Amino acid sequence: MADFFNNQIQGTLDWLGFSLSPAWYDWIGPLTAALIACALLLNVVAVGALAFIWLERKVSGRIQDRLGPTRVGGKFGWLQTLADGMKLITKEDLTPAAADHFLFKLAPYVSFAASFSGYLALPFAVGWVGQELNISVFFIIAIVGLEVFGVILAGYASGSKWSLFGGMREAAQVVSYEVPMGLCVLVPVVICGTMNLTAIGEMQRGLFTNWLVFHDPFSFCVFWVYFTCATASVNRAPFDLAEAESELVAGFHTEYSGLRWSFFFMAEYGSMFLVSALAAILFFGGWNGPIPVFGPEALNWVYSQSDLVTGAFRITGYIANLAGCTNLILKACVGVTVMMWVRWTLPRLRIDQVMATCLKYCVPLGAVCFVGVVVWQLADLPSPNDLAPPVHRGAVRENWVLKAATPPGLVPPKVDAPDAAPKAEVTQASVLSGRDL
Amino acid sequence: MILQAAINWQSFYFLLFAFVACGFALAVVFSNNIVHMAFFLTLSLGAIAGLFFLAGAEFVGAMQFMIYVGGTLVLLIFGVMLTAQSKFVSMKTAAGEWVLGAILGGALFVLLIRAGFAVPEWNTPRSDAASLVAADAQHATAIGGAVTGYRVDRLSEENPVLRNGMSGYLLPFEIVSIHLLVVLIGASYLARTKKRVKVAV
Amino acid sequence: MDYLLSVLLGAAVLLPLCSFFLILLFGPRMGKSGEFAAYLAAGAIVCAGLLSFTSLAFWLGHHWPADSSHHVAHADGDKHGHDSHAAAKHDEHGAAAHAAEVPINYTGNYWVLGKFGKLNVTISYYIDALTLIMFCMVTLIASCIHFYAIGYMHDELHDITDHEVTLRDGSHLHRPGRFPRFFQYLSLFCFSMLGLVLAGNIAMVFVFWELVGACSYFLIGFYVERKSASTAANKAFIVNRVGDFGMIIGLMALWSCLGTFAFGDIDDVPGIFSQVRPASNHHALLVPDGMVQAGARDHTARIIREHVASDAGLDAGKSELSSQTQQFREEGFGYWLLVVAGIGIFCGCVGKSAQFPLHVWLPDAMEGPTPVSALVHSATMVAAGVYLVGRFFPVFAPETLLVIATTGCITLFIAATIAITANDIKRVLAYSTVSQLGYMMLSLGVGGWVAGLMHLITHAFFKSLLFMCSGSVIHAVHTNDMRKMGGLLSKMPVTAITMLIGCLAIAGVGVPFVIGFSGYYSKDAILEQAFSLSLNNSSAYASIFFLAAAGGAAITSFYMFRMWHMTFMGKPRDQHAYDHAHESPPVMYMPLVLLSVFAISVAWDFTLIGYGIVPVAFLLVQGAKRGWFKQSSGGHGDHGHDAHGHDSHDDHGHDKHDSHALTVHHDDHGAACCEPMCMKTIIAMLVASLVVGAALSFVLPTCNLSLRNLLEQARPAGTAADMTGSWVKWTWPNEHTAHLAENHSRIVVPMTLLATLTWIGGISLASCMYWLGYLNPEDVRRQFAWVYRLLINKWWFDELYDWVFVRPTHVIARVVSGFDRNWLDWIIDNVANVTRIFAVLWERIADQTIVDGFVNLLAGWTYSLGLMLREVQTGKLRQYVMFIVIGAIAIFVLVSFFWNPTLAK
Amino acid sequence: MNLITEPISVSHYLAVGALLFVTGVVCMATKRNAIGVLMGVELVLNGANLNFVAFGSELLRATNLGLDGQLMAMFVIVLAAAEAAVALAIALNFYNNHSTIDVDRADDLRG
Repeated sequence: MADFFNNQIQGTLDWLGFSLSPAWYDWIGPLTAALIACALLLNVVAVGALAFIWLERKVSGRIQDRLGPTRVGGKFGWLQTLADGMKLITKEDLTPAAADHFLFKLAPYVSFAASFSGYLALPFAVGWVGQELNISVFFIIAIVGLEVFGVILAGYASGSKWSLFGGMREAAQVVSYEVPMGLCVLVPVVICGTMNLTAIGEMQRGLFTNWLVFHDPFSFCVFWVYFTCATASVNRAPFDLAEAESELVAGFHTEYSGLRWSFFFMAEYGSMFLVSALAAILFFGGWNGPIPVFGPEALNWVYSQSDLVTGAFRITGYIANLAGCTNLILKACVGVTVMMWVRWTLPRLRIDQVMATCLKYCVPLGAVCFVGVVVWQLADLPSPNDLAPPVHRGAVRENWVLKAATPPGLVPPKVDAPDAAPKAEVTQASVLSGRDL
Repeated sequence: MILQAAINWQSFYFLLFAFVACGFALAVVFSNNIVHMAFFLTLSLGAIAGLFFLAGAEFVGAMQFMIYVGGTLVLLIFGVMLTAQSKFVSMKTAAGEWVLGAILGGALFVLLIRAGFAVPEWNTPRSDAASLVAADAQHATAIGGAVTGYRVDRLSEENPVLRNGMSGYLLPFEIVSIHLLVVLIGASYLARTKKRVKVAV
Repeated sequence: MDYLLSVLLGAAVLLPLCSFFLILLFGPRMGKSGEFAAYLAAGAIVCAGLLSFTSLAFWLGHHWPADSSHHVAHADGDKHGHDSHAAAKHDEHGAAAHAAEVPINYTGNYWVLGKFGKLNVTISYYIDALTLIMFCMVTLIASCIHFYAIGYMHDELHDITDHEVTLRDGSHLHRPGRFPRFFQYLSLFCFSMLGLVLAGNIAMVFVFWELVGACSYFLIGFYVERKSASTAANKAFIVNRVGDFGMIIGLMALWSCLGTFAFGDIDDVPGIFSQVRPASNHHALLVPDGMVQAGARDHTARIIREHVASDAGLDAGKSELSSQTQQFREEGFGYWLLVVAGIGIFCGCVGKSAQFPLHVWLPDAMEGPTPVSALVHSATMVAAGVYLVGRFFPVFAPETLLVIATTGCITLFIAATIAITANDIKRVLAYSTVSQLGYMMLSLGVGGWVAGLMHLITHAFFKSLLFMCSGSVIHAVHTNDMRKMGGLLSKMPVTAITMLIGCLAIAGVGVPFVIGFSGYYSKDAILEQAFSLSLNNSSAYASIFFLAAAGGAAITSFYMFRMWHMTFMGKPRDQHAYDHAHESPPVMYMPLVLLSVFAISVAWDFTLIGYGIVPVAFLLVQGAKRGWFKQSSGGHGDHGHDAHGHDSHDDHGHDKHDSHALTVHHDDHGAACCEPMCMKTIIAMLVASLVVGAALSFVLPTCNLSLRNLLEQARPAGTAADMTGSWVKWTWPNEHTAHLAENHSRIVVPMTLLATLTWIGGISLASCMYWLGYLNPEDVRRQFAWVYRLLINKWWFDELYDWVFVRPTHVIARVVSGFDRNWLDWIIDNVANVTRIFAVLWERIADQTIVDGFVNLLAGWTYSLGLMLREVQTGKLRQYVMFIVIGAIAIFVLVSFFWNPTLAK
Repeated sequence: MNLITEPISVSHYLAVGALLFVTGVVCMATKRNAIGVLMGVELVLNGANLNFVAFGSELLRATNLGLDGQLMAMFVIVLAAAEAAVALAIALNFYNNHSTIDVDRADDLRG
């Protein structure tokens, strides 16, 4: 995209008759591209938060046999969140006298920035990603862990014992839950042999049997462990000890009000969406629908591999990507809705129960499942994908070894599908090409 | 004029991250509030992770985020909270110590900088750096291979022993894993709640 | 084939070892009170047996026994009449061929434990037909005995009160049961015995030899709390050590002269056999070079010294020596070493096989449980001595053979006579065992290799059968004393019949020239060989062997039937024991039936058919128990399954049968009148099947598969030729001589008739005295009072040893101990005192002033230095960091003086 | 030289690493709070790590350490995490025993 803008500027200048060294303007292209990506992603977070808060109110209302918001903006209270937001913006921004002013003011932004940074590496479709990273899973997990930092700072800086307790609980909880979560995330990584989310998503193309959650019984198990840990690590009920209103007033954000308070909530909903989207990509095929309508098997609307390498633009490919993006967002929304459902169904755990859930159940379960998946892979046990394999997963994996490592002394990995090599070549290329978009 | 040549974005971001890292590192030294220090340290370490990304070490960068920023620092702050005496801890350092530290640190810094810039080979940037930035090094997989002795970066090595096998890091990796486990057990043993015998006053 | 057999048999050896370790580790936890251990051990030995028989099948597939029917003069002796000429001609060829060929064998190493110069210490195997026969025999009998022991030892499953052990307070010992431990030792024993048989070198044989000895020790002392048992175990162990001492001497003689332990040639390294009987000498006995040179060591040393002195070098000396070796050999050097080696090895066998003069331990060993007596002390372990003599047969010089034959002869006679007067049923059998072992030794000593080993196999079957029957009797009446038995035939018919079969087999009963029990064949073969020896050497000494053997045979049949009559016939002498008596459970009598079939038929030429009888016999007995023959047993058929009811009654007691109480008791009433009928049916069917089998054997073409032919396959190289001693100028005729056609009327016919006479005489006399009552034993005893005293005191051997060995040792020990206490202690005390005084003085002078002063000075310096240095240790962490920085800067500055950029590369 | 337009070299990374190292050392030397000292240690380790990565980066130097540099950095990070855990536990223990976290008070073993 950066090149596109630069070319446009150059074309305009040429048309105007100026001849200017590219050094004068070639920074405009990348900057514009970055700004556009940033704006898009910001919209995902902000609008997402807007929608999810409304959804939360409706869901909680329905679960509690109420109607939820009904008045602002039509029959279903569509604009309730907007009204809330305006109220929050106009609220007085209080800072307690005992607070550490600097950190108190900074903390919500730290939280939000961490949550938002995760979107940097989250692909919404093939090539539609802020920054193509070959370790994007790892990056997102690392970044999601950072969100807690803001919470802790807030808890500490508020100068209130409620906040402090909330912050400490949060610290203990999040640091602990990162362990089983990492274990669970490793499972798709091990199956696919890459940490690149785009590649992981692409490997699940085809029928829904190809989704990793159906890969084997252990990966099915591990998804539930992941979802539990994700719920805990984004600090949602029943693991929302940091803001337990029955004990700590409102936990770490007791002293916050107005826009700063809403930033915490934006961060929370952003993280919810992030981990749900991650779950969708890791376990539920990402942007691939259950039936490959746009895939090469049917319409062949997806960007063909050569298209992506050359950067060519096809309207059908664009539509397919758009549909995939919608697909992913829908899947993530389902995840978020389930989190809400859980929140309004289950009672809050005690802190010791939270830690026990992590250390006594999630970690061993995750470890066992991890080992099980590894054994399943090594023993080459059957998975539903073997029934109808549109894309042989082994063909996508580790392609760089095929291409780069043919000198003596290295054995290329075993590829059992006869047509694997060409496919592998191209699929990998598609993964690489996404960076420029 | 600053824009005589095209902006080297690599250098630009390096400068950005370097300044953030160095600035907040200095802020850590000069701050007296321990929580502020921790916050500054976070930013500094985050910027260092950015430097890792810039140097092509994406995996190490993400690891820095995950372990340092996400883990170690949270642990540190946790420690701060557990050991806080007054509300905001600050322990003043004597002025003499400041002066002594500044002199010694300055001397060390000068020495290190001299050493770092003294070797011409280190000093000269890679001429074809610009073309390299575009190439994707596939580092996560490469590191995974390297741990098991499968060196992608040594494919052109003439010595076959160095090419694979001998240069693997599997044993150190295992040792470090065991070490980590032992350390965790030891740390939790050290930090466990002890039964205090209260002496009646 | 080599690999296959070694693996199969190796696995057969290791299975019982696994079982041993499993029981050792988990024994008491195997099921309630460990009864599963028995199934484990039995399963292991049965599997080993299957492996052994599989190996035998493989062997037969490759090496079907040759047609040596001309050697067999018994059942088909009349055939020789027709084609004697052709047979004789064949004989010469056959003998020549035999003389020149090494028996088929497979030998090799499993594992090389170590190499010491030329010597390889290895775990190796030596497999020939003898090995396989021994494997099958041992595993078969051991399997039977394992199952038998499950029934016999069931008391040990619970806490038991040992009535033979009286504690100090007058009560009896009460101890937990040791069921798993018993089977643990049985498994270890099976492992050792099989390993001994499989062993491919004499060192390994020795190791397993000691292992079986240890197992024997454990098993004899199984009731360790009984003084008699522990004493007997010690006695067995110590007496065996005496023999083993001789064996070690023999081993050393062999090793130092031959430089190898291996039997056969492994990897083209000549083993013991091929060194002693080299192929270049047509496998005739030749004193090996090493022995000749060791024997002529003065000459050897002279030759070497001369060559070394004259600068010709050691190699020249060696070649000179080897050129002169043949001359030395003809002068007779080294022959004594060969004799000593042979006698040394035989000493071990004397101990293990309880030969005179070391026979005293075996009767005492009967303190162990009866299955142990059956397995260890009659069938296998004691036979191991005979086996070893058979295995080492090629190494024995004629003089050694003479010693062996003499020993065997004395043993057989002494033991047989003692057995006449013994009243303990197991002791009768024990002395009988000793006597039969003497037979085997005698046979080997007179050159009857196949005869001796055949007797080993047949004896194993009928003696284990006899022991198990005696165990069954003891189990029923709870006493060993035959004077308290009598009339048990109707009470325990299966035991009685099977024991009768055993007695007939050991007595060598048979229809002359037609058919007989297994003992008939082996004992006749021994007699023939002994007679053949006496015919060849006309000295009176040579004919003693034959006479003793014949007399021994008569005595054997006498005391065996004395035992059987006293136990089963006549009137009950102890009404209480009689009333208590009952037939043993099936798990105990089924092995008896199986073994009795083997006792009958194992030496037959149509062994295959004989084995075919086994399932028939099983079906018959089982059928009789279940009442399948109701019709055939006439009007009493209603109560056909009475015995079964009887058994379950004994096993489970009344309680469990409440619902069936009526019918069971009804059956019990029928038991007494109907049982003989049933037994008659069984016997009739058995006899019928035997007759049918025998008839079939005449009809069917001969298949050559018989014990004798199998053993002929393993006949050691060179033993098919006559042997003449160097010192004793006798000729040992080869074993085929007796069966030559021209010798048929000279040797075979008279011997067969003589053997028949001996058993008829023995049995008649015993029947007259103990059954029919024509002769009163009391009268005989009074008439031969001094003989009776001699025999009842076992020839005073124990007393003799007590006076000759034990008491002098005690006296010497007391004298030495007195010297120790009175003189040595005094000297040592005084030396100690002087030393102590000197030490006190020296400590004052040297230690306290010089050494202490020096040490104190150093310590003072160190202390003051420490005081100086401690100032640096401020305890301030941050100062330490400063120190580090200063140090780092200092190093940088120092280095910078010598540094240039090229160093960085 | 113009840092914005010209590519950077290993030395630049070394300079940043040197500064981090020195700040870490000074932090260790001047902070009285045990956790501050710990933060100094982390800074020092990161300075060293930066050097490893710089020497291993193929973007900065043609003849580089290759993956060894990154692997070393990885191990350092892991060990630093372990060190932090133990150090923190020690600090907590120290606090439990002395009711303070001032390292200057930890001089029980002074000479």
